[in-house]
Amino acid sequence: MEHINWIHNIPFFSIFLAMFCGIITPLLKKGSIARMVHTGMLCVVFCMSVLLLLNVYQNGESFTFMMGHFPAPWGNELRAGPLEALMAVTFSAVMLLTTVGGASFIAHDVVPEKQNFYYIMLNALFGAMLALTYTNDIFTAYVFIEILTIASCALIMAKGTAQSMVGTTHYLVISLLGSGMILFGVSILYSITGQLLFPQMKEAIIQLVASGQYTFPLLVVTGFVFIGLAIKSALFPFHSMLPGAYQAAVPTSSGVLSGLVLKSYILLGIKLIYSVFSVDVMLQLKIIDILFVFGLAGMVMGSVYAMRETRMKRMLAYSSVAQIGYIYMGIGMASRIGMVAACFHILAHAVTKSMLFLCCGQMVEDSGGKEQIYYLRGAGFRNPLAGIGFTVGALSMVGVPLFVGFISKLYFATASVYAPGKMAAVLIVLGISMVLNALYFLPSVIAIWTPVKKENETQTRISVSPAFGVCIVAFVFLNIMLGIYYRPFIRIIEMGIILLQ
Amino acid sequence: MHKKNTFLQKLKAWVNGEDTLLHADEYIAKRKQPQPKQWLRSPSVEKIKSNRALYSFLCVLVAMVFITIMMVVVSELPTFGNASNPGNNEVMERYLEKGIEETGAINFVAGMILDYRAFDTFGESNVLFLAVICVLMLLRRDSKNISAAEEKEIAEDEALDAVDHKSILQVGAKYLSPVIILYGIYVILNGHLSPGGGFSGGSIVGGGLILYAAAFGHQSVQRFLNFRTFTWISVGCLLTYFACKSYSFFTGANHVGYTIPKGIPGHILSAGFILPLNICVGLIVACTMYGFYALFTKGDI
Amino acid sequence: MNWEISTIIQMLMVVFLIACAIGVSVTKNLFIAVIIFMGYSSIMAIIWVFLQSPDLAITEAAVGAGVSSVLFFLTLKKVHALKGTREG
Amino acid sequence: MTHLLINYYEAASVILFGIGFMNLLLQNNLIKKFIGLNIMDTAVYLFLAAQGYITNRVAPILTHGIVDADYYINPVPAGLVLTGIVVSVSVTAFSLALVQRLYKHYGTLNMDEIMRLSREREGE
Repeated sequence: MEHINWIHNIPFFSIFLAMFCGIITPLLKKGSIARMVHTGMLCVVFCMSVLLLLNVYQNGESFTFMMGHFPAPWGNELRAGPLEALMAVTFSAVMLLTTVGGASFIAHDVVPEKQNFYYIMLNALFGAMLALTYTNDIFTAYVFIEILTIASCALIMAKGTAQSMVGTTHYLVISLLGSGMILFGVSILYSITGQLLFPQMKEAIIQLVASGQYTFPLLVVTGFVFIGLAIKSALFPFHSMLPGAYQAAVPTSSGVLSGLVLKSYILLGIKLIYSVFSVDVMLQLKIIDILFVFGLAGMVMGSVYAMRETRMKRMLAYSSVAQIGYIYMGIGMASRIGMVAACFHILAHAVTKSMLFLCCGQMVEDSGGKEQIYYLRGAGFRNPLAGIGFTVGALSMVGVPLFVGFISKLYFATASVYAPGKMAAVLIVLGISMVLNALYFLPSVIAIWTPVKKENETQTRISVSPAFGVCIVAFVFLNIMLGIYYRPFIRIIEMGIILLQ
Repeated sequence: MHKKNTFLQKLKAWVNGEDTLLHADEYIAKRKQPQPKQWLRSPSVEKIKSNRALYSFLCVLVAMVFITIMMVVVSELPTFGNASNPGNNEVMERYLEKGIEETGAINFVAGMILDYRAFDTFGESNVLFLAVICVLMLLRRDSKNISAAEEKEIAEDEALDAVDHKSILQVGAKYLSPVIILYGIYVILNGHLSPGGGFSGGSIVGGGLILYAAAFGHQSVQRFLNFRTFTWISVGCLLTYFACKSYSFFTGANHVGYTIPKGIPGHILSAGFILPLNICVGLIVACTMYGFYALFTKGDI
Repeated sequence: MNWEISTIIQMLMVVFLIACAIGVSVTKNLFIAVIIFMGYSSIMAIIWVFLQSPDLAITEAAVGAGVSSVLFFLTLKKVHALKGTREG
Repeated sequence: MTHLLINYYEAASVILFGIGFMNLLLQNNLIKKFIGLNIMDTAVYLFLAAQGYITNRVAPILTHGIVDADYYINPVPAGLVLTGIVVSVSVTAFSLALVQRLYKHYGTLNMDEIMRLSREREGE
């Protein structure tokens, strides 16, 4: 059967492999075996995704994959192109480094008999993220959004403390509100277009706009879907769920949730903009400008909130709010280069924030479980590796050249030139936001490298697990590599976006 | 002048570590005292919530605005029950006209969710599986989820159960639960022929099990459904589902041979994979529903 | 707009649904709220029969009015909000 | 206005969604919050199911051997709602388990109270 194109099967294989590992994990007796299965799955998916990426990039193509025996308007469909493949590579790589590096936190914080449940959730979460990345059907997207919601709540509550329960409840209520909005949007969209698959929907919407039918419902629908996605991805006015949840969760969960889960919703949003609503319609409906304004507000307000915070994990959570603001600002510029910058920032933030959460978790653990920045003084000397990781992450977030954060900010600034009428706002807010970033990240970096002269400080260096060390080194390497050798990635993203249209 | 260099002071405090202060709490309390940036403090959600009346008013306002906007939308939407609405298009026509020959199911909804759009349904059964795992994580007894008071309560409840004869419930359950379970099995097995299917039938079976457990105690159900069998049934069924669907997706997408006999439409043994899938879903759902009940009452299956 | 008897019945049911929803929001007693919600689900099941979706009707009757109410009641018992068990 | 009367299912579902939304935001009690969430979900399902209905047609199950798309209603929304109901019962079970766990830790169902207690404990 030489006519089977195995490369085209990769999206299907990766989603189903992740789901399969999730399903069989309850049968495994020990958490350590579950961890090995999870790690193995991530490695396999990573290799497959790299293969897929190389292939689609060389051929410059995107393809659809029929899920079942029935072609597009009747059956489900997956779609893969350079952008999707790149995101799958990023998701699997960051997830691999985060869960392997954070394995000691899982072993420490989660009760032993429930550790394999935690790995079920990680597997399902990963499968759902891949499905959201590859899907070409809006209702499938909704179902997998729900899986993602449940799995992320489970990751937050896995610690089992009272505080984590409160964080989970808050997170659950707000995410369910978001899912409700998305579902309502999907149903109205179905009622006016009669389709569920992206390409058919796009045709129907273009026809509706051309004929001037259902203009107001279309506006409301777009608003609903994007407000729902904004709630789920914690865009500025809807960010209240993040700090409590990330503070109370296992550091590994915080890293995965902040670095990847929020991004997969945004990626879905980008796919919707290009392959369902199309940029012209979005511009005509002004929704994209609203996203732009909220993105700008988030950039400033997230940083302001972060400055007022004395606890490090909450500070990082608010910093995520600011970074999400950056991404929405890029989307809001509605130009191709703005979108490229936004996608590159997804990469940059995923690589950086997961590392920051891991290092922060390690330093907090070494400093006796207290996370006020005051107690973290000298943490860099107690655990140099975590300290270096945190410093690199912070510098990258601030936008120091050589690190990946600088490149995305550079591209945002470049993109603003091509966005008439938005240039001044982008540049001013970008400047303010970078200064604010520096104002809260640098003091904490200085704090962790301040020697403590206390007499009762008998703690010596704490031995780090080798896995953590390897992962932090890999993260730092990735950060610097992406900061220097970024052109191919930009090219891949650009090609992906062109193919998406 | 004092107000202007607060930030510098803060930075200095951080760098120097303020060793004069012995306790961090004092230090933090002191650091929080000067609040020069009052204008930056946007009304946080907690603050609005503390002002209950304002918060309620805002919520009602938001909901009213929402309802008004949506009413306008509804008044522009396609007419209810009209045959020429956008939703009634070629997609629906194929499901209805070719459904029987392509899926073999005479219940078109079953054919649609288990064959045409089976990926969604696969996701859906995973949601259910994840939910029961979440409830297990939350409610199963472990070192972090145990309290003396609750142990006492459960012991009391069990003691009460032992003394209480619950005659009406037991007589009712004795005759009703087999009938309910039988009906559930009927609904599962006829999923492709009549309304129902794996999910509804499974929850009916689950309801029957719950009634039985409520009347005769958990021990009576535990004889045939303990945690081990629960895991094996759920995982086994989900894996069967997974295998069937991977086979059908793989063969479908790569256009290689797919030879599942469809049978004669209308017969019980027909419709290819739909019957086994319904049975799998039914078993999972029945176990899950009973599992929810058991975990909610005594924290174990 | 034809005012057939079935249309009027359906409209009455819809009004009943809204009344139930408001009732849930106003009542102070959790037990009553759950009972009203149970009624809401049962009416929803009947509405689905009117909308020619028997699959949904069976599912809603088994899940909405059956299992999920049981779950709500069990939770009420656990949080000591049921009279006649333990009151917190 | 008359269109609203004709589309009465959609209009009602919008009102129900609004009520559920208000319950979710306004109610302090967690159980009522989650009932509100359920109402919100069922409202969307009602909306979706109403899209599939066509006057004077029958349920999508083969009757009298008639294979004709003009004889049955649209089966797509029914399938989507079926999926949705499963999702919402899963979420309900999960959230109720969460409520029990919160009650065990804090002894109350009032969300504001829980937030306050959690902040106090954290401050210690």
